[in-house]
Amino acid sequence: MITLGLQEKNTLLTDVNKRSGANVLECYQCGKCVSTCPVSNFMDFPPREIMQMVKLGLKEQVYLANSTWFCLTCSACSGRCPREIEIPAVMEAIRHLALEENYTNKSAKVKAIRKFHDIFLDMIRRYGRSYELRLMVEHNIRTRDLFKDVMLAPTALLKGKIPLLVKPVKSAKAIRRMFKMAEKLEQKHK
Amino acid sequence: MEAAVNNQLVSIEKPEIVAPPDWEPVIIGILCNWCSYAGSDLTGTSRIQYPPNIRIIRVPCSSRVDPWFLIKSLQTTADGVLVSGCHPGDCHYISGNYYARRRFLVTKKLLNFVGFHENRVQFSWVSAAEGPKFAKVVAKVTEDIKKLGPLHLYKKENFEK
Amino acid sequence: MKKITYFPGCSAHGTSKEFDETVKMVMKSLDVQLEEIPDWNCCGATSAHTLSEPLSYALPLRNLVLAEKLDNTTMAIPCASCYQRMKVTKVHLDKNPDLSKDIGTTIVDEGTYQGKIAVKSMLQYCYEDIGLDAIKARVTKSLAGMKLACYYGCLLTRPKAITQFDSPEYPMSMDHIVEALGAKATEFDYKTECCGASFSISNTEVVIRLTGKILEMAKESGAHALVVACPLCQSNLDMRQPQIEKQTGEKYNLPVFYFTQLMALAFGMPEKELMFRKHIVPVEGALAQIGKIEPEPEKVKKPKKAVEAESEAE
Amino acid sequence: MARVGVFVCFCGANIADFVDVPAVVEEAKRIREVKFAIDYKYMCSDPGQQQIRDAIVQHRLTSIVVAACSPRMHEKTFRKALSDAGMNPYLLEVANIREHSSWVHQKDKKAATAKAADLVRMAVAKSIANEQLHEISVPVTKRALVIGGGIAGIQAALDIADARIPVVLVEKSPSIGGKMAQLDETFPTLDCSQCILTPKMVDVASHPYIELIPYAEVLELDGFVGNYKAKIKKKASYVNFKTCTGCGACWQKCPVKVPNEYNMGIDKRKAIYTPFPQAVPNKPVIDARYCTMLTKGKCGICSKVCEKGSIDYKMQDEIIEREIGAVVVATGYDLWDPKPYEEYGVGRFKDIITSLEFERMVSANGPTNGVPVRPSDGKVPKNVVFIKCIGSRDEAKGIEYCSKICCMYTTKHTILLHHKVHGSHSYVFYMDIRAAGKGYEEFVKKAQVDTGATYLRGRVSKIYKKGDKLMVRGEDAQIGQVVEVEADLVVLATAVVPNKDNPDLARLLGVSYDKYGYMSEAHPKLRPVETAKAGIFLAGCTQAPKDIPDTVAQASACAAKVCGIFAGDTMKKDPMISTVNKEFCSGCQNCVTVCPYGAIVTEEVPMGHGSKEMRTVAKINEGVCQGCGSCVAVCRSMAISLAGFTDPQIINEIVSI
Repeated sequence: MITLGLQEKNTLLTDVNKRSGANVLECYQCGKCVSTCPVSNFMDFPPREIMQMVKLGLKEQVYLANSTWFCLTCSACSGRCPREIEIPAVMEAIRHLALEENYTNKSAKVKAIRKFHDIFLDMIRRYGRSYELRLMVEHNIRTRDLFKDVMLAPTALLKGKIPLLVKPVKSAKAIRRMFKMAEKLEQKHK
Repeated sequence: MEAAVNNQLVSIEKPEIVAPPDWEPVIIGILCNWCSYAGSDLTGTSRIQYPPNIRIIRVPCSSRVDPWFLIKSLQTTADGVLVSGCHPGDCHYISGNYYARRRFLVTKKLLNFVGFHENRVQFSWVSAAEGPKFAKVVAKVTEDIKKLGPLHLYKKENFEK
Repeated sequence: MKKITYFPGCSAHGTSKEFDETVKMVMKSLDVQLEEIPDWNCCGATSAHTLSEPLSYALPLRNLVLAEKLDNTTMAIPCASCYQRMKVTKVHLDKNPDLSKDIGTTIVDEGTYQGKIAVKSMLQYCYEDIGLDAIKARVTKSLAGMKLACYYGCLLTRPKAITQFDSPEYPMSMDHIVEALGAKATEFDYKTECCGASFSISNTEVVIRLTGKILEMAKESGAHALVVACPLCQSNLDMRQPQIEKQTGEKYNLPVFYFTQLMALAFGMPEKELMFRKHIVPVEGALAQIGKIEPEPEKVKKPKKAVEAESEAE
Repeated sequence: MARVGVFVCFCGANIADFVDVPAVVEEAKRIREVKFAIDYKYMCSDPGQQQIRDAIVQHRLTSIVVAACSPRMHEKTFRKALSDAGMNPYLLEVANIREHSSWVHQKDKKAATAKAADLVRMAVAKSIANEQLHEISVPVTKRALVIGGGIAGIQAALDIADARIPVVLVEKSPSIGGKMAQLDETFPTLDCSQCILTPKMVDVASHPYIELIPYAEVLELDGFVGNYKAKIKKKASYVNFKTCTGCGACWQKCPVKVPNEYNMGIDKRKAIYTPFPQAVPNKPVIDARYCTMLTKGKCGICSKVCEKGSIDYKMQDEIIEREIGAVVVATGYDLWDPKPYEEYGVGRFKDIITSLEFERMVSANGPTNGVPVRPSDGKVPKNVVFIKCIGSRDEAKGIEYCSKICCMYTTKHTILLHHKVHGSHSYVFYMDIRAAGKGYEEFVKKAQVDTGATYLRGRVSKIYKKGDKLMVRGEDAQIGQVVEVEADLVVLATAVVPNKDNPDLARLLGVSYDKYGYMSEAHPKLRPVETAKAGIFLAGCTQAPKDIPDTVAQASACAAKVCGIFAGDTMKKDPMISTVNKEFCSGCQNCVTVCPYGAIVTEEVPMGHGSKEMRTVAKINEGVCQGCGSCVAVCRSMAISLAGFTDPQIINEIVSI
């Protein structure tokens, strides 16, 4: 059972609205987003329920839900939302807020997704461009799933789908500066 | 060109007159019965707060407003005047607010010419449904007039003595 | 000769080399010169905006600034993801100029953002700037006989406020292009359903489910092949197809072409240069359909009480 | 010397909490002309009014100031109190110290009190200049104009005519009946729409007090309540209704087939046609857009087969005028076009139809003889999906409001489907079931329990084709899962939108309308059928979406209002109008130009007493003048004054602050 307290203490709602630029209160629970979303059945809570939980201020549940990590930002939901709520922006705001407040979803799938993004950004930080072979190998190593997609690798390599080398960006300084700035801005939010 | 003409005349605005600290401007609001007066009533029923400086006079239509009223107000009791009518196209009397607008612009030019700051008299459209807007308009006018300082004091000093 | 700025994107050197190559071939034959942005960097893709909002604007901004230096009015981007990150950044910066102050500090060496270049996807550029007539005029080998399901994915037309191109629900631009090449576009209801894109590596299960459904619907529509305009869609639909077939037990056998490959083919360029060998799903079956024209079916007698859509004079 | 009485109201706590009422009274007593001032808890109550009445007599007061709520609220109440005490009611002034002071300056009691005292002083000053005024009576033309011949217009016309008041009923299309004539059965009683409507249509045609003008439009409305003049365009029907017997030979032989609007384009009608068999009047008209004789000058078959020689290809539009006293607007509604729902494939899939199309199909006199069929292949559907809120409650694609009737007609459709197609099943995607009305909730229960319709709570997100079925995908929020329904036919409950001609008509009538195009009532609760323009009333969906019972009730309410206006031979009118002082008038005629009502004319008067030389002066028609005061402000010689708002009154207010 959930006990609902004073709504004025619902900082989750104000935080999410402020960060996303959307107004979650506009949601009238029609569920069009849920049946639109290609990954709603992989989510702990589909978008409609996330909206209601934000309204109720269930901070911990919202921050720990895998929903925000599964959102593909395909914008199908917001394009169909009768109240024109930018649902992907809401999802992203929740994800960023959760990251800043150190809430981590510990499920393997979310971990894998996070790992992927970490590796990807890491690669950009180093080379300024992405490098698919390394991405796949490193992801497999870090998620301890060494043989995943191993069947695909030979064909892909043979067909020249995945290059063995990457040409890094020349002005690495600029890239490094961006990462620093991003970190600084994120610190500010905290 | 206009500025040059203004300079030749004695300006009515005297910035050197300093308002006493507790000075509050008096503003006369002339509102049409059907839109703006109803709108100001709605501000009341919605309990939207605004500065208490305005004194409202009801007229049937903004086209009833004679330029004389504006001049008389500034001459005797008011530091500023707000005239408000229905939105263009929504006049209860079909076209009254258009006449009002045109007449107002001419009057304003005249007052300007004489030396009144253009913010002393203001015009707005407030419909019967725009309670919040009325409060905003009044707040803005009050602030504008406060910035301009007292007209009344000036008059007392210069005419009564 | 027209000149436009070209941003190939990281995948152009890897998974979507055939896209990059055929874009270059097609543009050359359409008298458009592509000027590649010097020393471009990755747009940050999904990962940047997943983890860091400032970064997701900073990375594309550098490319935008570099692109503007080239002094062309338009930039065309083949990769749908790069296109969207770039366009989102552009729209966002144009709306909030303050933002470029914060983020702009990181790219002092490159210059400042002016906001004067138009950002378009390669599909949009072909459809809007080159136009169907010019494409039709270049066709030397009609693709008649081929039935194609045009798949747009999510990033090319959505969100409408950002892309300002075609319908977000049932776009037709690519359909019109392949019809200009002589092929027939099938009625394909899954043309804008997401393929799972960025989960390709991290969450394969999701991708297989979503992609499987798309393949099923494409097959259902009677298509011989799929046409795409996005490297991620292509690799998901093509590379994962054998895996999906194994799981569902269905045989789809749907090669996945880039629309520029088909343009090049219809423009009469040698098949060898179109890199069909890079495809995982063999293309021969689909290509063999060219020239096999079915006889027009006899006009089906309309049912007596059916609605007749006749233009009403209004 | 004026003797003013001031009455300050507490309005319970409404005023007293934020304004120091006794202080206002004290302040009022300091005014020289104020001979009596008092406060009271509720001035508008009977004891409050009694105090006013008593004071008038005891203190020989010459004018009264009530400081209370807005004059828009209780001015009439207090005026009545004055006249009860034998005083002219127009010697009253109201100081609005509630809406303009206590309610809007709740944080500063001192300032609010000072302002209230100022407002009282202004009112006292104005009241001193008040004059005795008397209501004006104006003659009334006892004839009503009803615009629109749907159920609202029919009901209003019959009710007014039954009170023996002549009615002119103008209908745009060739027959009256409106949307209700297209319905099969009506919720929640399932009585046949035709059976209850057609007798009323016939009554209209045969009523001695109703002049029915079909195939016509109102072009102009001049004048004012009780004395309007309407210009009506009778569109050329190319058929002489006087001689036509309605035998039908013409439309049977006509070779031109066009989509039939009555059946939502599902079947065809001819270029010469009567909209439907029960049409009133049952006379055909030629649709000039399609008739080849009119467009190309070839054919002429109808003329040849007409035994009465009623066909007249040379007929022209005719403009007629009627003098009327009141207007009822009953223009009805249109249905929203669902094209923006691209995710549903509207326009691509033939088997997605609108509710009214479904209604026509299940109708006994419909194009498919009462059996719904799939437009794609003519097969009878088994699984039918109904989707509600198409366009309604959808800011992104349609309109914000709830269309009010869709929940109920969809319920009705599930029941009708169950009756007409054996073994069929209905799925209803809904967001809420809004069944507030007599017998409505019971009706929904009947659909859910007796016919077993499956209700799924959620908005449909996508429809796609699989084989010859339509797959309808939506969330069932009850179980929190996404469901897909295999449908043979999908029926969209499209939103109700105002008649597209409403804004144009509203402008020519001088009535306001909202952002959607619905005409605006004078007060949403207390004056729901009146418009802000006296003598013009609204019935049915002209004002907002509503169902048949509400429409009929509103139409009858309009009739009562119209009869009220016509109750006497003359009408009482507010005396707040302009008058000309002929002595001062210079005859410049500026006032004539600005008067929006054409109420000012000129007359010739002698130059001086007994002089034979004449001069031109302005003259105001007091029946037409509405009291806006435009003429007063433009009068250079100050010859015109507006009663109730004279220059001395307003100047007194200004200088007294």
